[in-house]
Amino acid sequence: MTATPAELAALIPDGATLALAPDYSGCSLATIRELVRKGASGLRLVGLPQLGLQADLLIAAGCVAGVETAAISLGELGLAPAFDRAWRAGSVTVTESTCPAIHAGLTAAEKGVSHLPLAGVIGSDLVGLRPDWRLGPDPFTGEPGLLVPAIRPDFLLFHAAVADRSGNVWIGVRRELMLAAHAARRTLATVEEVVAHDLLADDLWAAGTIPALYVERVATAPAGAAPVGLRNRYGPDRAWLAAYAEAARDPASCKTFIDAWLRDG
Amino acid sequence: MTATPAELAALIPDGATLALAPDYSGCSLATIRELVRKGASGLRLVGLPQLGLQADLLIAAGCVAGVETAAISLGELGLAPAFDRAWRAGSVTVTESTCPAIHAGLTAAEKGVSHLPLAGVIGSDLVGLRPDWRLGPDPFTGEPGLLVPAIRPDFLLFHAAVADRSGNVWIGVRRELMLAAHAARRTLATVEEVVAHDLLADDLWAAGTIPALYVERVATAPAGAAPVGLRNRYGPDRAWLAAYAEAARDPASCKTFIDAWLRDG
Amino acid sequence: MAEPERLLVMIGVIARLLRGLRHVAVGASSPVPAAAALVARELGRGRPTVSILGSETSNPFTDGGRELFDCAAQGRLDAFFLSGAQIDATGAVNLLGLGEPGRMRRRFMGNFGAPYLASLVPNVILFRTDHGVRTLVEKVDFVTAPGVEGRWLVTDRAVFRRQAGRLRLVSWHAGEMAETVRAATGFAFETAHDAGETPGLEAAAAAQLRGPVGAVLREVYPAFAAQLT
Amino acid sequence: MAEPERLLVMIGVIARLLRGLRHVAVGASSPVPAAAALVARELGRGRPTVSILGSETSNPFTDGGRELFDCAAQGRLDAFFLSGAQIDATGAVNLLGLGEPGRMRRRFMGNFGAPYLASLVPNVILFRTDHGVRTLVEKVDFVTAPGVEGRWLVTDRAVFRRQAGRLRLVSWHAGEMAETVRAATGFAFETAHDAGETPGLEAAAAAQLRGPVGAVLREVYPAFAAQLT
Repeated sequence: MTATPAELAALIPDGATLALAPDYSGCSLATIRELVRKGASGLRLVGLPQLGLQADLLIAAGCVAGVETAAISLGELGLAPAFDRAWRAGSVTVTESTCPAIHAGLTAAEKGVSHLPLAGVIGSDLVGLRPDWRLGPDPFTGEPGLLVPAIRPDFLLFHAAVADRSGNVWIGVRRELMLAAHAARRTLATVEEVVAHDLLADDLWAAGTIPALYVERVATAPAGAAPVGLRNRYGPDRAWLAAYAEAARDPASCKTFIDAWLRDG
Repeated sequence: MTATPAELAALIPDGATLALAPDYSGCSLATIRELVRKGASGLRLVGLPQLGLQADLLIAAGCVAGVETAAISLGELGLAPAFDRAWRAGSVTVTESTCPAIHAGLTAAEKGVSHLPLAGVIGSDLVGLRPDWRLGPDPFTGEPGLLVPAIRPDFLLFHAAVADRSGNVWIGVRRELMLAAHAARRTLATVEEVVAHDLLADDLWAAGTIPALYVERVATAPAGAAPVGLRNRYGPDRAWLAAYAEAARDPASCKTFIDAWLRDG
Repeated sequence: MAEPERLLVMIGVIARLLRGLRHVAVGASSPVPAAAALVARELGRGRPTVSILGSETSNPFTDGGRELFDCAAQGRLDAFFLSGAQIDATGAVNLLGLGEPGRMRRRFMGNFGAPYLASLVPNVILFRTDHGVRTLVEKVDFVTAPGVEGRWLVTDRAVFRRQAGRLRLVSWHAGEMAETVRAATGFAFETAHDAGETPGLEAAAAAQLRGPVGAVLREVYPAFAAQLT
Repeated sequence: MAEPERLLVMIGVIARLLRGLRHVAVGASSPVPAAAALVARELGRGRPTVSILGSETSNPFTDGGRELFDCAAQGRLDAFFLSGAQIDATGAVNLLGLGEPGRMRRRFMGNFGAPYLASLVPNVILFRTDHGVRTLVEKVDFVTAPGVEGRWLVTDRAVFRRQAGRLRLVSWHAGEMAETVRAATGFAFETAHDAGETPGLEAAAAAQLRGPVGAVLREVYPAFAAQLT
């Protein structure tokens, strides 16, 4: 039943739109590594609602054509260095957004509608950066209203603690992954372990489970979220992250660092 | 910390809009009984997305002015008899809806927007019964589009298996209650038991928990969902339900039945 | 409800219509479609996935009542089933009531999700286990959901499919003829040029009903399961 | 970041602004507001409820990343905190970058949820722990979120509040004067007629920081917690 991270990566074609979780929500670094290995290119990343290490690694390796996100960073370690360089060079396009606009776009896709109205945001210069958003009077209140289009990623890729043999994946309270799995055309997940019991058979587990209905492939990848860590399982590898943040500032040392990362995994 | 069902009922003023779960999703019959006892009147019920025994009892007791719902019935036992009589007499107004329109209206309230676009439905005569819905070209696709207004109930009332001492309430996979708790101004719940551990401390529980943030009062009511039953805890009392379905056809025997129900509880 | 043999024929017809689909959902109070979907799943070695609303063990949804509807809008639901207090010659169904909309003389349970699912699910199969002139009418009093081209209607007497705007008789079950079906139907219909008797339930399907499918049915529809065996 | 004593003054100011509120959320990388909110909660005997994003133990949300934003739109979030690469005389903040929008010369992390929360949360408190002429400017290059009347700005030197369209100096911390604040600020401002020195952290609040609040801070912001004590 379960696949390998390399098999997941092989399913993602060049040019695909790929939704990725922020560093705190379940990152399949194991599959990101395989995307870099296979020389993926032209990917368009969507942050849920922001992007972190996964995006910076893919950008450093030249796999990315564009990002749509509310933010991109290495968290406490500051700016995402490879992204920052690519942004300055103009080699990666940035569709600027804000967290609730991404949630609304995914919700529109989840519900099969073209758009969703979004509260707030009017008054921000962000609206001027988004010609695909619509401003106009709200048909019910007459007040100024903002409509944001559906976001339907080709793929959602994430890492979680457990799946079962039927391909149901437990995400607990990381419910942005549920929303994204509903919105995305295809969902790929790596997990720490595959358990023998049916996750849908007990409501305690089922309440935090993405049904197999939405999940195309599951791969087993112990420590698959390292070095960013996985909630309740293992923390971030702070030394690795600091070393990356430093090395990635320079193209040559960034390449050396990533080559070593590919070799080690 | 916890209250009694009578205290919950006392919080609901006459004329309030009250969202109620269908029979399979967690019904606080214990509080419904107190609403009948206190002589509640003018209530406007919203089905999540349909109504069952709770609504029929309130209607039988003269507590209800109107309902908005996708359906109202006693399930396998057929039409809701008191509702049917009130509908024929014109003493209860009915705002006809369909399940996804109610979910969409609640989602609009959850997100603080005036409306949500809704897929499908165009072509049904239902649209003609809802002057508050808007038909017009979808601003993104140009296709015919339907917009439904937000539904923001004054109260959500439900019954669940467990709460903790902080007022967090576990609902498992009955996530329509989560949506309704977000959408409603105030949420009241009865539970089988209050547990000592913090439901938010463990992701296994937290994934199916409505945070206390949304819950105004919790009352302990063992067997509080009888006679319709509570998922994984106890089944419906089929004999009681069949007796009610029979008795409620006639106003006099309906009154006798309900009087007995009030006496017994 | 109809004789058990007629129900078995209906189950066979519907199971064949579901072959090759990925995901089929069955609404509440739909034992015949539930049985057919489970038979199709067993004969298809787990395909289609079958979601039975109201079942605690055969319901894979974890996002509340809205999930079935969202799932349909996402294109992840290939088939659903609708009955109706009235079904008309165009394949439209009426779940709401009798009389003029807004001033009905009789009201049934309500429209449920039918107005939505009927337009978003590619294969909506209509069914009635009590084929008669009061339920199968020329025109429904209220259009809960309009008919669409290609839509199937499976009853305890016959199978229809909409072509050129109207339901057309495709086959009649053992014991019926085109004429007996016509006499029991409230709308006029044409008969397909290749119409004939409905094939009976295949032996493999019958075995599933006696075996694993029966076990699931006994959980969700105990009375119906008992009736079949 | 500023001297510990200055951070304590900021915590005291913000904790006082939060008194009597029901629900306060703190974004990621906001240790000073987190400390202030927790102090306010302890002194208010559990009120306000405090949600700290990024904390696994002080985060009550169970509906994913969207819940904070939905919660704000529902009117269930009374206060939130924003910093900004630039904050201007009108109380507008810029989280995005420097230079002309669409052709920026420098980009920071992004707008996060600020464009939305700033317009939906009634009390958005601006903060900077490095008050200076490059961060406090006459006009932001990019309006992540516009300023609104009554908005507070709390820095490591002073407290401002917007009135009549511009931030006005309300108080300066011990060791500052109106003139030293003016010299360190990139926009011109008026001084409130009753302006004076910012009150220090109350003893009760300091005790909370040494006690239960410190324990929570050590989980979420270990480096910051160590700095305070």
